Amino acid sequence: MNTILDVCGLVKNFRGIVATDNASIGIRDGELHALIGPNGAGKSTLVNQISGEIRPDAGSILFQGHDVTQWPAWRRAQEGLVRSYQITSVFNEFTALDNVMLAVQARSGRNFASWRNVSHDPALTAPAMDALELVGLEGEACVQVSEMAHGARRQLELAMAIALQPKLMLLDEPLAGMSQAESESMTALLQRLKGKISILLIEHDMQAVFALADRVTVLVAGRPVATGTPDEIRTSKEVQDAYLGEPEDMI
Amino acid sequence: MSLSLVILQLMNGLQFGVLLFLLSAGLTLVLGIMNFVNLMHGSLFMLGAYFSAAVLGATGSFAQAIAAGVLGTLAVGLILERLVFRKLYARDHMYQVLATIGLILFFNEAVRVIWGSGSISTAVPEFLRGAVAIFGLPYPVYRFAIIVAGLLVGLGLYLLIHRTRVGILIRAGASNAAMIAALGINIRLLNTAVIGLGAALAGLAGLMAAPISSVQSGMGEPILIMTLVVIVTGGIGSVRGAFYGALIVGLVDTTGRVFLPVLLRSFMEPLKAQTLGAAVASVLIYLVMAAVLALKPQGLFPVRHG
Amino acid sequence: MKRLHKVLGGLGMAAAALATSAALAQDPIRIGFVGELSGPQAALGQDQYDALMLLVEQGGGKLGGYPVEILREDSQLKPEVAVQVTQKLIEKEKVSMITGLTFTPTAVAASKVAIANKTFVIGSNGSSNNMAGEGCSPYVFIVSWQPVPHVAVLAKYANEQGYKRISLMAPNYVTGKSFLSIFKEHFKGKIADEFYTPMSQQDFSSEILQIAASKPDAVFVFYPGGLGINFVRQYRQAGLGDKIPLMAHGSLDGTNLPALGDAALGFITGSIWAPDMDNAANRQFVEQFEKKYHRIPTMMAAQGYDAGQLIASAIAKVKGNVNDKEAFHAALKAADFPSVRGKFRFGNNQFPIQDFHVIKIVRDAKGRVNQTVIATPLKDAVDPFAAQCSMQ
Amino acid sequence: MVNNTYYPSARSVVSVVLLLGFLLVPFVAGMTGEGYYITFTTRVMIMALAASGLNIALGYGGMISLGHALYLGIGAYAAGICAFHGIHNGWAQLAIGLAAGGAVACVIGPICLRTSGMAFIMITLAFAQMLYFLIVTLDDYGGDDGLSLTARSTLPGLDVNNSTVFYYIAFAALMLTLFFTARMMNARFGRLIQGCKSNHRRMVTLGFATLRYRLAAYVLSALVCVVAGFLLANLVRFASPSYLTWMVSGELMVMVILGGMGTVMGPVVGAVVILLIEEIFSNVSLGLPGNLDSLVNNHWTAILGVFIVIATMSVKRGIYGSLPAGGRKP
Repeated sequence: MNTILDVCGLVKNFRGIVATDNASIGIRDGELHALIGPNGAGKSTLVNQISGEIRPDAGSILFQGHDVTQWPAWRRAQEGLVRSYQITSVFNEFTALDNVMLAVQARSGRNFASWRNVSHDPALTAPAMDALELVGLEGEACVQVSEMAHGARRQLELAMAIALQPKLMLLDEPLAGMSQAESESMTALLQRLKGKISILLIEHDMQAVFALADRVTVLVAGRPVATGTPDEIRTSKEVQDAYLGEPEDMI
Repeated sequence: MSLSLVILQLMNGLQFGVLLFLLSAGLTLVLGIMNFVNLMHGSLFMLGAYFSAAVLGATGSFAQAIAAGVLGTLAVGLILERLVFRKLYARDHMYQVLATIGLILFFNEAVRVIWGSGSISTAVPEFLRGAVAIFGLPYPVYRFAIIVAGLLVGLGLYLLIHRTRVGILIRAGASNAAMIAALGINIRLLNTAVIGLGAALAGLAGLMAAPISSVQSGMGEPILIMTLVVIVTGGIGSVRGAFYGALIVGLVDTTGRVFLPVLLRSFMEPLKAQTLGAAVASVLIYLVMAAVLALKPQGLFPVRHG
Repeated sequence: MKRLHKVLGGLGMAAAALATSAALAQDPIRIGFVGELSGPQAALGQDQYDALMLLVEQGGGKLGGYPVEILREDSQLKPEVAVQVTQKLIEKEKVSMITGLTFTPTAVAASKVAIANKTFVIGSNGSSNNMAGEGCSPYVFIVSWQPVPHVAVLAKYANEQGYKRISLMAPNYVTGKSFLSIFKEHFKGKIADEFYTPMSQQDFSSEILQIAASKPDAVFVFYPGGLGINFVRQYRQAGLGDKIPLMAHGSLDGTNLPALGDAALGFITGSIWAPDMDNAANRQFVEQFEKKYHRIPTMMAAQGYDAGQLIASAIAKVKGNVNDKEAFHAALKAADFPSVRGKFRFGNNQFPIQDFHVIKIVRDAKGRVNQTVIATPLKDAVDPFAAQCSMQ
Repeated sequence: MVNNTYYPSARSVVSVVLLLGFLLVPFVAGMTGEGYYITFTTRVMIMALAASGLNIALGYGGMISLGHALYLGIGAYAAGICAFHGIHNGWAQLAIGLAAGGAVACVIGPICLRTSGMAFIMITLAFAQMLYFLIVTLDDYGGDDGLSLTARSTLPGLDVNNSTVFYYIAFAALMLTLFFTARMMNARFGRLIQGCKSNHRRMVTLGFATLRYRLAAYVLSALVCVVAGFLLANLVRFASPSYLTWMVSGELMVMVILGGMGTVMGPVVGAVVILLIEEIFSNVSLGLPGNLDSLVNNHWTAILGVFIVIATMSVKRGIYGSLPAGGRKP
């Protein structure tokens, strides 16, 4: 069971505030690893460091055995370390299909091609439609993103991540702001992806977390306080004090 | 190059720097707080010069001329804020650049319609005429007045920004405008106040520069470009950056023009040194800015944006 | 398509020929005026135009006894616009000649179009060394002046005054450098300082301080328009006004005097004309100009007026038939008109051969700051480029 | 799958009318014997070409460059300086101009692209000002007075001095640029550039090394402006520093943004509108009462200024940009 991602001793502080306090976390190949913690625990900051958008002050990040700590964000994405955003970050002027085709293009390259119309290039349109079908957006392929509902845009964000054929996906609260029906279909989708793509899932929806996660890490004040299977976390003492409160609230 | 000459040249640089500071202070706040690129700031400088020159010509009293220069541009600034700027705060920089270029074209012609195509004259006020000998060399009294007045206004601005409630609002706005709006501060009033402050300072700079330069249509643009260099070098939105930036650009520009040819003359024949020196001097401040931006894209004294 | 085009074209020509011969008297002669009428330097182009219109008004809408129509175009100090408006005047408005031309870039561009269309140019200011030299053309007559004698007159004056050391200053562009090099050629004494300032520099106090330090016998500078006002004012404010005599080109011409006021008193410049020149044509011109426009005429106005008088004399000679190119060319070359400068004739390159005077800024009889001639060191000066021109 | 039958939209109507108009001007001018309009329209097309060049960087790439007149100047002076040294072959001059323009763009491009927002606007303006001051001090190339071309550059097989032939050369250059821009912006490179404008941070985390592509777009837009400068110098037979002033860069921005940035025909519409305003208000007497006529003629730039302000505030995506677009049926 080798690990796909090894984060050791990561430290990051912003002008005195310690956002990441000597954090170490390992994600096994094909695992869906959930990262939970109260607001302000530093979850997003940790993901931003793993994705390469923020440089850590200390510690190292190993991805598939390579030390990627110094790599720029785009190079990590090329290697299959892909992320989605807590606040939806997509291309509003384009249609849903165009958005996903850009993700496909990021993987397939030939970016200087200046003649062939992308919408006539099956190498782009086919994988893009597949990704849209996977998240259930094939009906809205030609709708401009600025006119899409919030939930649909979260699904699009995921479709783009999938279209990148990632080895590890960092999902930052994919279910945020989704209706009950949408989050159920998203959870079903993540269930299907488990095993094929390893996932680091940040989520507040405890039902989804405990339904999906192989293992859970609890982050408090920038430091992982506990890691284990969902059951172990549910019953562990430290987690309750720091985060979950009385056991009965949780069930 | 006697020592006294060096000191006098530095004073010239200081005087030009002070003038640039009056222009940059207002513009950097407008850019920092409202994220509004106001290229017509140079036109306000021109209007300040025209208003004061016209009133001085008519009434002959320097006090009324100052009032006309400052209040006139303040009025123009507030009217424009109401009619044009307010609609553009939310828009992208491109549209702001465009609208303010349109205003530059308009004001350059408007002054020609009112005051004619030639340049109009305005004399140095009686009590500031003549030159005073420093280290045996004549130095115009009026330029002293500009340095002193500019530094006083600078001090006043510093106190306003760092010691008063309005100042706190302005600094908070510079670092995170959305936040203070959320706190219930009347952001619309603050915007108007900052534009007004910027316009008044530009008008003051204009009326102070009027007696030592030609008051003519289009006089605002060359100094506008220097002002933009100052605020980008100093750090957008920071008055401290504008102050130090203005002094740096003022000194570099003046001393570059004077000392560069002398430096080149040591290993080049005089005429070549002169022309090359002047050519390099005219692009010196751009080189300085490009260097600063290449090393610190946020400028020398960046405001920490929340 | 081509055939139809040719037929229509042919028809057009026949109609035009018919028109000119039959209705010679009624149809006004159409004259195109091209100049810088907008932007910061608009005052110069405006003076050329106002003087020309003054002459037309004095002739009751006629020049040389024949009705004329002046079509005015603004070349905006942009060569591409100068080409465009000149072509419009020649092809669309069918003018028979172009006059005006304020600045060198637009003057050169416009003249090229006129020469290509075999249309006469009577330029009342802008010209280039090439136009006086190899590039001279029978179609181009310039009534203004050539830089070399214009500057040499002050150098000659400096020699006569016995100045030994002189400081020089000019903006760091082609015209600035050529003015100073012409001065150095003709001045016998030593050069104390030589400063070139960047184009955008408005503040000359640093350089003025250095001049004060080197204490020369006199100073010669070239600063046009607004730069000139800045320089003269700062020179006066630095207290050098009455200590070191100042000779300046471009700074002390008529358009700047109102803005300079007393600051200019006592300073020297060189020119081909001054408002107080003692000849009948000039007295009448200055008086009429001040009555109509309420300002003292400048050298640009004088040149515009002379261009008008030249055209009028030529029209009278060819009795209005300006389309007879040989006759009109000869009439223009004869330059048989009472110039406000007194003496005026054309050299082989159709640039003027004229006297150059030294002008002092004084307070005139009416208490206004004005120009007066104090010496004429250069008589019947021929510009050095005339030799390079192949015309006789 | 996706079919893209266009339904005729206002935009395609305007484009066809405009392009046909350009095609027919020489014939109409020939018949009415007013060759003047050939020169005027040539200038309009050359400025439209420069605006289309800027559109690649500004409209599609989101790079607010206030210094593209720099490349217009390089193109013009390439023609001027080569002619001065006796090289009259048009292709050679153009090749030298493109090489020089490309080199300059490759040097200052990376420096500019390190900055963003206001700093980017300022640094592009600064580099253009530097070249302006440099050219003004070059004595042997005419400096401030500009440099006149003894003759138009020769293009083998074409009689360049015939204004109609030169008209169609400019027309062909504009058409080629518009066609390639349209193709490119729907191809991978164009999509990438537009993605960077829409959401640069997301493009990076998708795995695009964005700098090289944005630099390529910047250099490409510079080269188109070099061609426009080369044509302008040949149209006027004159290369002058006035092509490099920052107001010309501003004018190009006005044409792109008011026309409709990020569209193919936007800059062309912008160029036509701006230059028509100049032509109508500066020289044509409108028969207005009293001396208002001469007031308008003397101060037409004030009217242009007011037009720009009002148009910027009211027309959100530009004159052409706000027209309903042709769409692809899903």
